[in-house]
Amino acid sequence: MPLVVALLSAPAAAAFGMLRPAGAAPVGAAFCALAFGATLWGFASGGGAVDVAWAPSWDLRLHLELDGLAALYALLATGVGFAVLVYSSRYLPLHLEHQDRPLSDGTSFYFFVLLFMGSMVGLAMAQDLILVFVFWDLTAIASYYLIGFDSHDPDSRASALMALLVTGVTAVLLLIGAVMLYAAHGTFSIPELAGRVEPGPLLTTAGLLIAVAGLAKSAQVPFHFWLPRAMAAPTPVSAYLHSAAMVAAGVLLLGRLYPLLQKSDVLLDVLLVVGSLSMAVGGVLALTRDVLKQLLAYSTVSQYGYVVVMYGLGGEYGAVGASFYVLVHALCKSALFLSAGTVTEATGSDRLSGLGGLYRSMPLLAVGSGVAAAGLAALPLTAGFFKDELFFAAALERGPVFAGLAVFGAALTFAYTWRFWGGIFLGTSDAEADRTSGVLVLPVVALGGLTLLGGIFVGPYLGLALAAGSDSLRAPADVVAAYHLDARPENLMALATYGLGVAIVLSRPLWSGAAGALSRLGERAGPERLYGMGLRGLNGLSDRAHRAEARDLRSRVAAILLPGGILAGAGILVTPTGGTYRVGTVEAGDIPLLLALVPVAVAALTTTFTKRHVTLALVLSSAGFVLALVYAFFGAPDVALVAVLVETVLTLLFLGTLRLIPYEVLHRQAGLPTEKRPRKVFFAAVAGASTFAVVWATLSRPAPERSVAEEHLKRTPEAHAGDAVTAILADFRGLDTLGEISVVALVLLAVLTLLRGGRLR
Amino acid sequence: MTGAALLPLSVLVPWVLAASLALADGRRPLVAWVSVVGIGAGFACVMGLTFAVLRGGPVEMVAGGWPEGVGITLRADALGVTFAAVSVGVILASLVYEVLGGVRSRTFPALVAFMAAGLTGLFLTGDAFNFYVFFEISMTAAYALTGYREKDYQVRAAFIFAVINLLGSVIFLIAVAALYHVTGTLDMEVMARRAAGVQPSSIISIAVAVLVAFSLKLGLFPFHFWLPAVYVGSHPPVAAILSGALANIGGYGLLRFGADVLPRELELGTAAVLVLGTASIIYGALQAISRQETAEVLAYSAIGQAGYILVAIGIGGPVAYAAAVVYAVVNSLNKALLFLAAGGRGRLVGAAFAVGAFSVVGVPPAAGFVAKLAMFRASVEAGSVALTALIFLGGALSFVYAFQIYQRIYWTPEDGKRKAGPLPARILVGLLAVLILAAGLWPEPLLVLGEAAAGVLEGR
Amino acid sequence: MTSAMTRMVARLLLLPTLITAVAILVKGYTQPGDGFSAGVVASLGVLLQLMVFGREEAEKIPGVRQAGTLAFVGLLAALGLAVWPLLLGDAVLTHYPPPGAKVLHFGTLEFITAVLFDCAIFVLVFGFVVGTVGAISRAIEDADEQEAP
Amino acid sequence: MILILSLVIAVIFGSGAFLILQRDLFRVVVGIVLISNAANLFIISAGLTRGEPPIYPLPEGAPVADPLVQAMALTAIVISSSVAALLLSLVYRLYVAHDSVDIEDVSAAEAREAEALERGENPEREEEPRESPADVELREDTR
Repeated sequence: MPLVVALLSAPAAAAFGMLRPAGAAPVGAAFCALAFGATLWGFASGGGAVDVAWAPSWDLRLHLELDGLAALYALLATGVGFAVLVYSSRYLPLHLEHQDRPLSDGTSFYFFVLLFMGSMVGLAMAQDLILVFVFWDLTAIASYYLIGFDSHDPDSRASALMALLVTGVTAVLLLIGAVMLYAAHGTFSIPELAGRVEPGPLLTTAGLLIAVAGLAKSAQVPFHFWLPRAMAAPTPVSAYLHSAAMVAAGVLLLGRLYPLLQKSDVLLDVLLVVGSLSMAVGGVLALTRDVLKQLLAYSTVSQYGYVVVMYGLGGEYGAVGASFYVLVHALCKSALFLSAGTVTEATGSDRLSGLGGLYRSMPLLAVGSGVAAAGLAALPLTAGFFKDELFFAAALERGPVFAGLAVFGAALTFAYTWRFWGGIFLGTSDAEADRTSGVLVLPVVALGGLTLLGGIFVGPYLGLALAAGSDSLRAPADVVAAYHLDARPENLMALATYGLGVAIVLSRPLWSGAAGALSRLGERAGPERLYGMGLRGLNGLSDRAHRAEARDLRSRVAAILLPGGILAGAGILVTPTGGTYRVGTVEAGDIPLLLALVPVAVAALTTTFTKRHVTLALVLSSAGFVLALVYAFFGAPDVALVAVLVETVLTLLFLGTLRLIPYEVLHRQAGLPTEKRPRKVFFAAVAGASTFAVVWATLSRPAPERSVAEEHLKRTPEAHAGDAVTAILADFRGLDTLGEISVVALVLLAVLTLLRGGRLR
Repeated sequence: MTGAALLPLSVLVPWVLAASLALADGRRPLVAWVSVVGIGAGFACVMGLTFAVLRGGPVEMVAGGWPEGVGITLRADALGVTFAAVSVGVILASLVYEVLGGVRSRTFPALVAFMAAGLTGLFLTGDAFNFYVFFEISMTAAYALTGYREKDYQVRAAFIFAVINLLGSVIFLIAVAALYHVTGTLDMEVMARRAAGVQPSSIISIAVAVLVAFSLKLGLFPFHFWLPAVYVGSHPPVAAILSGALANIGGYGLLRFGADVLPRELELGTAAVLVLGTASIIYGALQAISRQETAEVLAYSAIGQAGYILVAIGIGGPVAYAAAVVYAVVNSLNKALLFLAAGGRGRLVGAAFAVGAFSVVGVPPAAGFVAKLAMFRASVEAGSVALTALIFLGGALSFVYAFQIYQRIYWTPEDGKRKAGPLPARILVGLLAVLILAAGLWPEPLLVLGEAAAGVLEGR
Repeated sequence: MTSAMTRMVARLLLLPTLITAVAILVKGYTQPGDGFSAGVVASLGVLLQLMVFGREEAEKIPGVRQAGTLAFVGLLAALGLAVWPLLLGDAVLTHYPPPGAKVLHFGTLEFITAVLFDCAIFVLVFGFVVGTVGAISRAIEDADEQEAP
Repeated sequence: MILILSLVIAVIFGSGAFLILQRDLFRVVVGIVLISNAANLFIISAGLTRGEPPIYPLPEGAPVADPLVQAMALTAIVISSSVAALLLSLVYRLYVAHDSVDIEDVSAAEAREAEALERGENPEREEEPRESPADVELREDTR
């Protein structure tokens, strides 16, 4: 039900948008709200599942289930989607106005945003790996078009291509992993697979492939580079796809397949390493960025690093914590993205360095995004506090090293969040801000409010996360999150985080050089550069290969003869040749045949060095006429007769065509030296040799069975005929003749087309 | 109507149509629409036949009412009808497209009808020599069609096409005659039975000739050098026909003569087939990447896509053969859509091209993903890591070329010179795209066809 | 251009070639030769006229001007023979009378539909040869005209 | 005999292939005709029996030539020669277009165009074809 609403929303909004460009946003938002309500209602009333055959030949099922994990992500997709759509209804017209584009261009924007929402809901609910893949790629398609929304801008185009390449190509790995699991266990269904898979190399390989797809989608190192580039999209898109939804799809996949993944320690370790790296790289780079959306993008990389680490840590705290983290992060991060958009819209500046002190002119926004920032930084009284609490608890289970890592990561978050919010709203800079529409502020406030609400009543949020975590673990999870005013390790770690975070903020001069160096190193030798080099390299390689392409008919022919000959040779090599070839005997009756064959060969050879065209035509026809003689000696008078006649007509046509071309042209051509370069002789020899091989091998081994021709001979009287050949042509195999004369007629049609514009007369 | 009635009609309807159209001036709208209706009727027959075959098994008819073997057997099995249906469908769509835009040659509709007749005959005949004859009908029609519109480069393309493919035809003819000599029959079913008893060294050379002839047709590396010039040179609907319908001969021929008639030799040549296939996949995709002209990208893409079909044939077994059929069908539709879309402009056409591009790279919900899935199933079940990796690599490269060219055409400011083309033609392209989406969203019919066709090959 | 002798011989040859063609066609079922050979022979007779007397004169022979059309009429006739048995419920391209039935003879000419099939081929081939050569000769004329206006 | 036949067929095919590799378009056509001849000779020699013509009354006891290959050869001869006619008219059209019957001139024209394509230009493709005489005539016809 929610899925139906969600999937319907995109075409509905597009249809409305086509009628009235302004209608797309409200209709989309209404559908969004409806889908949100349906999901909530559906989940509250105990979930619900659809499981029907999709493609029985391959055991594909349309298996969708609104379980905890699905509900969490579906609510996020529709809820944040609603906020973003409301925001866009004001933002997008402004955006289009800046670019002198018609309002109607916005329709496709809404179409793809809603398509994205629909596929995200579907992805959340899908329980079949192929179905997951379908929705997975649908989100990639929607994202591709949204990033490339400003398609006139080369940067947008390149970014869209990059996002598509990274997420699309890695998605294929998901497919391969799914197929591997299917080949081993005979099902694509995730619940069934969860019951069947055993730890082992197969699971590790397949799981690794699937995990790579998930990690790339969640912008984890080393695939993280596409996300900052994807910021070329309009801000609402960044707020939605690239903080709350598209990137969340990656960890959703991890959560969905967690029952499989957790059976392999290798996989969990990989998650830990990749997650930690992303956390660190994203965090540090976020500290170096000046452009607002870039900062947020790297922060997202880092934040999903946390989630991945939590899945890697595993256990109840890991699984539930990851889900909770995704939920809170989505609320906070989309609020921050939207704030960035509003600020840029109001001031015209998208860099920290050009901003500051905006709390005076935009107090409401400052509060709203302040709460969201506090949530991200895990301050108490926000839902964010609990996300870190669960994270710390999960890390503690694993040991002090991870606890330290967790504190370090959280401190980085604290630092760059402070940098972001403080940089915009505090300070003394005198950035000017226009009055902004309330529509650009309210969604931020609402999202901030939700964060705050979660800090006070954590129950519903945690309940959702618990349900989702239980689905990942395939076992009921029991985790509590509450404020404890005591000195338990989690609280101490939180305090340490704040302290370390403040220290990082204050010690900026100390580390900014090092961080900048890391950033530059990343630019010079990082994966993004590798991607760029790879793409350019491919294009260059392609150019080079193209220059080597055969462009001349002669080389084209040679390129067929040579490999053909090699294949024929290989064929002979791989088969036993002993006793295959026979020389045959020459009997007295064959003498005339032999005498006729020799001139044929001579005539054929003569054509290769005849200069004048007319002579060439005559030599050719003489070869034809002698061949007719050969046919006669073979006991084939019909063939001989037709060969003679055909040869006559062909010679006439040949001479006629020669007559069409001025003598000088022909003479010049004939005067050119016959190219007897050894290469040509070689190719011709290869062709002759392969023909020889095929023909000799064949002629040596006539069929031992009775030929069907005997049947033809016997039945000729039944066809009321005396000549078996004529009977075959007109009756037994009349269809061949019908085809043959059709070719003749076709040639006439073609010749008339070429010479007479297709006129029959 | 029953299958027995539909079988001859499927071939004869376009054939009679072709002969009649030759007498009329195809540029007149009336004549052009008559050709559309006629090919549509032929298509309906083939579709009816397809259903009949899927429901009731193969349909046979011996021409002339003679016993089997004496006369020529028309045999419609799942493999043949699948290819026939797709090819005629592509021809119909391309013809409609051209008719909507205005036919410019008297003979165009007749040539297209001849092509349809030749192709249906070729896919539905059970006789090796008859196959050659139908092959020649469709090839001759193709030579003439390549020159359609008669610009210099089109005539040039037609000449290259004709010379190279005549070479291929002769090689194939030699193979057919050789098969007759070593088996004493032309009926492919009997031939398949008898071929097993022939001296391996004799028949392997014949198998090589068959492989070369059809690889040439399919445009596999290194037999592909004619292909870009021809696809780039010909008029878009003609290119759609050539790559979407005519090229099916290659895939079908390899399946029919390789997997069906000469399975032992195919197995022996697995290595060669796989090398040719993967080389085509990589080479075609690599060449396509930096090409500027859409038709050229599509031409090289066709080489790469043909490679997948060959790889599937090389892997062998029911899953792989089904994959080959599914891939060939989807590839036909993709190529038809892309070539037709490349001829037009505008938002609808852009969307259609995008659907085609997503289908080529195998992104759902476009049908291409079903084909890719089939390929991966085949390669994974064969247990070959290298093949899976190469297929993956080919797919990754196809992402690059498909979307580089897509962005270049549809995402850059339109240069104004481009005309959007008539609305009905654009709608037609849109419908093709919808068809491809539908086949991806509900892949069951495609899979059933593929499995039924593979069943034909395994049933022997 | 051509001597009176040649002209006379050419004129004289036309009828015999046509008769030979018909003979080949009629005898086809008992001896070598069929519609195809007959068509080529007949068209060669016409081509001789074309070469000796020029296109205008040759086109006075019935069927020469309409050669292209004739070819397709022949094809249609052949196809008709293929389709016709379907209406009677037989296999495609069945010839009548069926095996074993009595056949009317008129000399070597048998009244069977296979002969009609051969006739269709005859017409088609005649149309093809005359049509193709005619198209080339027209092209030669056009080229000559352009050279010497 | 088998060996000799195979050799002759191979020689014809090889000569044909050699001619296809030449730069003169006419030679290319001759080459195609030659390789078709090779194929036809092969078809005939691939008959399973050799002997008297397969014409009733059949000679008692003596071997009769395989009629099926004869029928096949007939079909193949007709097809290949008519396609050769098509090739000839293509050569003529190429001559009209390039004023030459040299494949090098033709290839040069192709290469020029390919280069233009590489530069992203689209020299002759864009403009609508000029009105051909046939078009004009059509209008008269329909009037």
